[in-house]
Amino acid sequence: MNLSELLIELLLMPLVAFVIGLGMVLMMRKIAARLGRRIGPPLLQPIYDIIKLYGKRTQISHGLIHEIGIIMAVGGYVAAETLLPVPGMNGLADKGGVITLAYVMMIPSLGMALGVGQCANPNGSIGISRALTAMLAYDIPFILVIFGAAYVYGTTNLADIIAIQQQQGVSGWGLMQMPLLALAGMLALPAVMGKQPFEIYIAPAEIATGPMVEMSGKFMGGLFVMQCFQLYTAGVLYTTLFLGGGAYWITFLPKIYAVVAIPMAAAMLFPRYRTEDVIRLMWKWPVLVGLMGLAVAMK
Amino acid sequence: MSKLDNIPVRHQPTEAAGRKRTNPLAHVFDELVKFCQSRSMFMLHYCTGCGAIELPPAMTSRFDMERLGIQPMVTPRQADILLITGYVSIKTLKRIILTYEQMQSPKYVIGICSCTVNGGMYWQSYATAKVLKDYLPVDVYIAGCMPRPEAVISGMRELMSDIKSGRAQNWKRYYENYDHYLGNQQKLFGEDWQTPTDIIAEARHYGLMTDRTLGEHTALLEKHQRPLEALEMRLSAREKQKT
Amino acid sequence: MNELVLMVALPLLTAFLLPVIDRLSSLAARWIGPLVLLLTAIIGLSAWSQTGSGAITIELGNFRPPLGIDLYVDQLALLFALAVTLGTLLLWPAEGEQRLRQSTLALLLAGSGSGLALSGDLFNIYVLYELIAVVSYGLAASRGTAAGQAATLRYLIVSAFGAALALAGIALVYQATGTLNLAQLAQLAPTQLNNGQGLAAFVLMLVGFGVKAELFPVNTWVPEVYATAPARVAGLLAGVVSKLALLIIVRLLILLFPQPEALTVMLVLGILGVLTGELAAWRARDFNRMLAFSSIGQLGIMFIAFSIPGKAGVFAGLAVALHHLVVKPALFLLAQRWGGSLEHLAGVAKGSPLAAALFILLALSLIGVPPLPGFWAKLLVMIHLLEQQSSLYALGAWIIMAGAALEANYLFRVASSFYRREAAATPPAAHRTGDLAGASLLGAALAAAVFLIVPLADRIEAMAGQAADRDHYIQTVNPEPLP
Amino acid sequence: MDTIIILYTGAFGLIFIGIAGIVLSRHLVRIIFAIGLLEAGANLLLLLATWRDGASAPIIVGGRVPALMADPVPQALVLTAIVIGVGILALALSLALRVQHAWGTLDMRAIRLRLEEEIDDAAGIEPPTSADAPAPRPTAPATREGGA
Amino acid sequence: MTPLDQLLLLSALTVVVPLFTGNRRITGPLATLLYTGQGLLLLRMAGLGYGSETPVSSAVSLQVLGLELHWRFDALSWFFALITIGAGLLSSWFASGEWAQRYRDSGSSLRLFHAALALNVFTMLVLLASGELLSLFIGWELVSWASFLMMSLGSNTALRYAMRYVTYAFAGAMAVLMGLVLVYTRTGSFEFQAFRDAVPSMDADTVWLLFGLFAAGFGVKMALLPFHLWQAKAYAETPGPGAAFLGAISSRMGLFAMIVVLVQIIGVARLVELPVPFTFLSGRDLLAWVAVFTIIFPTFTALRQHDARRLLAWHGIGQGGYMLLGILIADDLGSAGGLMHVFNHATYQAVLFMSVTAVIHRTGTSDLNKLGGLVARMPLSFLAMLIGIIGLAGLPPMNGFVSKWLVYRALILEGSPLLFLGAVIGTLGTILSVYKLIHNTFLGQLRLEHVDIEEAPSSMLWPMMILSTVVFVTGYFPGLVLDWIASVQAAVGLPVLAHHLGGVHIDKGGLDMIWVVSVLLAGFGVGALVFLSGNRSKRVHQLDNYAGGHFLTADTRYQYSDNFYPGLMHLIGPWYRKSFRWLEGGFVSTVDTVSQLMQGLYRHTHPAFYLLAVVVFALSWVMGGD
Repeated sequence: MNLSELLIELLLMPLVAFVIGLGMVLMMRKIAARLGRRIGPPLLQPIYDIIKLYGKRTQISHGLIHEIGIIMAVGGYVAAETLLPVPGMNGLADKGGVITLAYVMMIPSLGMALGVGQCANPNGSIGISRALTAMLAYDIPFILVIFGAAYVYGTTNLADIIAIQQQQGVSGWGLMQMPLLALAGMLALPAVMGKQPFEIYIAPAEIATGPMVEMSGKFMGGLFVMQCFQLYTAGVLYTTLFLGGGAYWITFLPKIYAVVAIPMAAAMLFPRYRTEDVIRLMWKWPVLVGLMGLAVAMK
Repeated sequence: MSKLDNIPVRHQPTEAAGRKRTNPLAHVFDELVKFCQSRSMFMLHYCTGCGAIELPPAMTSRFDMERLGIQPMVTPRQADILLITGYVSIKTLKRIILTYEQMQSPKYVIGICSCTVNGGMYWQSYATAKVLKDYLPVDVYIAGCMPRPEAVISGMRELMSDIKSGRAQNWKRYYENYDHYLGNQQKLFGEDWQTPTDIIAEARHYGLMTDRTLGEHTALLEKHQRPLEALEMRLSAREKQKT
Repeated sequence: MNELVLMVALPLLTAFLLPVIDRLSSLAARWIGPLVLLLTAIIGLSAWSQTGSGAITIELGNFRPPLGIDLYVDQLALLFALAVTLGTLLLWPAEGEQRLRQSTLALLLAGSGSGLALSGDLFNIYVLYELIAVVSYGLAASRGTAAGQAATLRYLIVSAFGAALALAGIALVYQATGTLNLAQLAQLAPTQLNNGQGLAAFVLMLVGFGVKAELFPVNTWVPEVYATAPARVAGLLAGVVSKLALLIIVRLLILLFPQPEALTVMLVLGILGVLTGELAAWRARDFNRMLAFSSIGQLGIMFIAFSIPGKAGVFAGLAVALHHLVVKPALFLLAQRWGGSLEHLAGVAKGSPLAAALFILLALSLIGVPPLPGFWAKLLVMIHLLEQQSSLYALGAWIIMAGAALEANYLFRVASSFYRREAAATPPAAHRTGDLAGASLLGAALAAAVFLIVPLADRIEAMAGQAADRDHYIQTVNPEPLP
Repeated sequence: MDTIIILYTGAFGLIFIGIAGIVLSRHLVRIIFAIGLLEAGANLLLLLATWRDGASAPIIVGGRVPALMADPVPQALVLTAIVIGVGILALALSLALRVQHAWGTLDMRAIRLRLEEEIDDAAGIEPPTSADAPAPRPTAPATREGGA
Repeated sequence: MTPLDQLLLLSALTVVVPLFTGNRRITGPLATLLYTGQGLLLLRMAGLGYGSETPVSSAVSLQVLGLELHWRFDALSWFFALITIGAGLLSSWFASGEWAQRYRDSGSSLRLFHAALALNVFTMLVLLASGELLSLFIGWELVSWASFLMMSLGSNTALRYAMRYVTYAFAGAMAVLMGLVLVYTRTGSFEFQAFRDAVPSMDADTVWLLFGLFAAGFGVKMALLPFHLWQAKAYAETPGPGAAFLGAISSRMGLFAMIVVLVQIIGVARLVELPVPFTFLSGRDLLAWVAVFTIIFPTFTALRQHDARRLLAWHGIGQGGYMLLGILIADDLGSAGGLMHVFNHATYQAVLFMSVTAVIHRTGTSDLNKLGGLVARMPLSFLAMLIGIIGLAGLPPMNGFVSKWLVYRALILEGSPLLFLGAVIGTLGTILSVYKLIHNTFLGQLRLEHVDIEEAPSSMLWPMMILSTVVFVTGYFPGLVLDWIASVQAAVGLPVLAHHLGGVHIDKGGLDMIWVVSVLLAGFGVGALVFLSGNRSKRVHQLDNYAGGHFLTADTRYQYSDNFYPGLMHLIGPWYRKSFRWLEGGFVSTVDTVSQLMQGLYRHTHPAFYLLAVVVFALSWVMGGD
């Protein structure tokens, strides 16, 4: 692959991710609405929201770090998307691998945390404290799953992982090879996405949306963009590890949407978990299943 | 203080806000933004009174405001619309004004229930502010005691069309006529009334200064207000001594 | 070479003449003691340079041993005789009203100590040992307080008990061999003493002479006496007298008792000494008793070291003993003003920085921090202990290690309290120049030893080789065979 | 033969009694006497070292050498030892007298406790008792216990 | 006079010079200059001997007690010496300007501080240069006491913790000495080579014993569990620049010694052959687990600290675990990760301590509940701390990520999921904890009393900025450090890591930091573009803030700092049992009881020892069987 192709890929990948992510946000809201017997937002609602937020006249900033935080939040995910291979585009998959991806995915959280911290609003800090605690909770099963997959496939290169799975068809999928690990990943996924019922960190009525409390206008818009990336990344990563990735968009897209939709739909039905309950839940079942899966997979 | 027939439902754009952009592309862009603004309204419902009870049905499965792009938001920073749902006591009004000033323009105020229009059943109470628009520019009043969810949504749609067409510019009036609003506020809260937000500086920031922005009341305010300047990053303390 | 006899005779003579001299001139009485010691030290030093590496024997009255009494002068004996003289000089205890009596006692100590180091006859050793004991009672009680006298009394009881046991031991030796000359005994030992009776005699003498050497079960007097006696006297007892007793035991061990059980007994008692001493010191709350217990522990290490068979043991033990000989008196000189509760020492470094620094140097060397001499001594002990390939010796090594760790803890607890920011309510007075100078001298010697470690080690090794060589001793003295 | 066994038994018996006396008595004077006994035992042992049944004194009178002479060396030694022993006993008694004068007791246990206290006092160490302890111990033992 | 001699001589000179210049202002700059000289000599040595097979040896050698002492530098020593001198240089620079003045005005002795710092550097160089076990031990002890000197320069609290340190350190040293002597009695020599030759013929028990002694002894300095209690408080209470120096390199000397003895001489392969009885673990696994618990426990202890310096110091302990873990994996990736982490940790830990010291210098406190919002007043210190915490947390693009990545990758290759999990738990805890650090210090509300403070003086900023740059650049181009690491691996006898400037290339998933960081920066650029597409933002005062309609006034404390992670603590709070403190306390009270017993023996009314003596006498009599 020559350099210009690579550069084009690097430009395209975040863009594609953003578009797919918008769809995912819409889907999430639709699912939530349907489960509440509502109609839900119109098709372009995520775009309306983002454009409106960027179009606000007042853009309250609490300082440079507030702004840099948002830039890091968006930029971190833009970079992360290039490490995540999609059909036809491998991007930098061979330069980083899954461990790097997992760590690059923390950069946006760090950025957001910094920005929120600069806002000098304790509600925001409380939200960050909860979000980081939740990260400690879900990252343990998540990292177990990543380890298992990387060990079983014998590589950390996501492109290689996809290739290995696709050689053997559906039976070669991670889901078939290591069902327990896949289950553990699925259990942890809602928490990774930070959606219901694991959104205590934004608890609107209690701490006024936590980290977003002082976010207005384009700051909020940036977080909306980040959310699109977040859902996309979670979906694609899981698909890559366990569902054979995708050779073609036509098979790939249903997979990633399903990966986001299925746990969401189930999780949406649960009441919100308190922070310590998130930890308790995540350190118990997914970890247990994950360890069993590892034991089976490494045998 | 104010007469009943002064309820501003529709406003013509004021001169200061009416600067035209010549670039046609910019025009299209402005239109797009306006459209998006009208289709994505985040509302902060300041549930002061009984009207608040009508909002949950409006948001949940019976009427579902989300299909119109209307979502509840909890902080003034994120909200576009301030919903005031019922009588406003003087103590509450201070918070309402603070909240309004912390909102991001373009911002809109909807007064729900008769109490916000003229004091309603509390018209003779010593403790309530009777006419909301004396203190804040109100975009839409939804009268009734209490208005039904249909009426609320109807009022919202009214506002949506106003936004789309560019008529909903009342937020600018607050800056342009700050002296007037401040005067009314001072009458109610006393002369030492102030909020952390520096409206005059903001008016300058947006280019919305008119001769009505400053006046005797703002002069009174400036006497005791120490404006809160942003804490900019700096490397040494000497800069501060210069200013 | 016979002037060496003066080393013993001169101080003794002066001691007896001192009351007379005092009548004539009190100034002369004040100065004659140190001067005599200086003189004897010079004699000793000149003899040191003359003897070189050889050993000689001096037959008193020209009677050949075993009939006559002889002095055996090898480097080791000479070194200890010198150490006694110089130590007494450095820690000259005479002060205050009792000056005269204490001068007498100190001279007696120096004389009989030198005699003890040089003596080549078992009964002579016993007599001189008793003389030292009596002198030390006098010195220990010289503060005149009731507590001092009570402590001395308790010391005396233990000591008398020990002396009686030692005498019984001598009796057993004499019964087995019929002689008390060390050289002759050495000749006869392999045949006559290499049995149960010999062992019993050794144990009796070990316990008996061990009283002064702070051997484990008979050292209960140590903390009491060191806490009540003047610090200089304590330094003298801990630093010098204990080493003399140790020297006697080692001499006996080498010459008379070749059986391995003797070594084992000494090893076990040494281990117990280290254990009890260091642990008790860890909990001590005043400076003197901390030093006292620590000195028990150190002596324990020496016993362990000397229990290593052969030249290696003597070498290792000597290294530790010589090191302790320098360090402990210096510490007791510091205790002259610092004796008392450790809590009172908080923040003293501000007032007396030199003393605090000296204490740290001494403590570092005591626990064995390289490159200070204490480390090399300890290393030597460790190496030779573990080379024995025996679990008991290995136990000894482990105990020494643990003891050193404990010692580091309690010594540096004190040292760090010196540097605490807030001072104690009643800070101790500053050191007198004499004390500080003495301690500094010893500290400087210690520091100099860091750089001279290589020649020093060689010298001590040679000394140990000589001392550990039984045949050499016999040949040097060359006693007439017993009729 | 029997004599020597009796003598040896006597010597060891003396030593044993001496040790037992030191260990078991609390009264100082008794302890000091026990030391005397111990020393006597040791001396006797030394004498017995070369004791020969029926030997005469090793004095050559008129050039006639007795068939069996006692070894003169231990006797000389014992003489010295006895002198030393007596000196030490005297010293011990004088010290005991001083202690008796100062503290009014000759009970070893009381002396030890008192000694401990004095040392602690001199060093400035608080006694390791609780501040809420019922009552302080009387500092001077008022009792003169342990008479002969 | 070999280059090594010159280096050591100059280093010794650095110790002496402050003693003469004393409390004058010149001391700091002069010392800094001398460190620069040392650095240059070291670099010159790199040209001579570094990387080649033969180490640079010293002309000095001693023969004591028939034991030969000699000194030399190989690539391993060189690598550690580089970090040491670098840390010394920057700490001394940091301590030479306004800080020095303040320190002197507070009545402390600047002379002593600089001398202590130089002494630390010197003794470390001596240790690093050791050519056989005895000189290793001598260097080891010197380093211990030098850092004791450094630690005890602080307050009374510092003195107390320094005391604790010295107790631990000396006990550890005694274990080491025991090990050395055991080796000597087996081989008759202290030479590394003799030891190495003797290892294969030793039986398992001996190797276990040696392993235990050396691991425990060196582990004390590294603050491996359960010997970690001394470190955090001792380091935290050391005067600022001293803490930066100690935190950066001091406890790594333990790692150095461990590499020399356990990896280079005994060999990890031999450790793998040592089974732990009744388990399926090997000796290496045991130590690896100790390393992992050393990562986890101290990190989560750090999470509970509310003093910035203690928080950092506890993390310092935790990070040591990664290094040991990496080295114990002993393949090319893992050992490179462990070694590289030494360098990385030194850089970011120093910058963090410096930043905290700068904050203390300006505000007078390091209590995380009494700070906040300082970014507006000390932006560059903030930047330094930000870079530092990203490094410490091991996130890209800083260098901490690369070393941790190498360790993780090696663990995946080896297939040790639980070790991997433990390491990751540590990283996650670190992220939580460092966010709390930077939030409570620099973010949030600026307190009223801090409104008028200034940025740290330039003498503090320069070292911080230099170190920050190093943290970033070596994260961007890890190949720079990996070059040195490869030589170290060759010198130690580990498999050498094949690397390039951007990282490592492995068929099954490598790492190229140049690409990753570039794309990250580009991503930030895109983010900035997106951000700037909105309207211009307007800065507001911190009190113009959402408070549920409440009017915030200047005296309102509107900051969230104490008990920062209540949810987590609600769950894991009860797990903090202070078990190690309990263990230590239990040990101390055991010693106390026993020593009371021993004192009791000496205090007995009737010296019952006579009885003992009689028993001994009687026994020996019987034994003799007369």
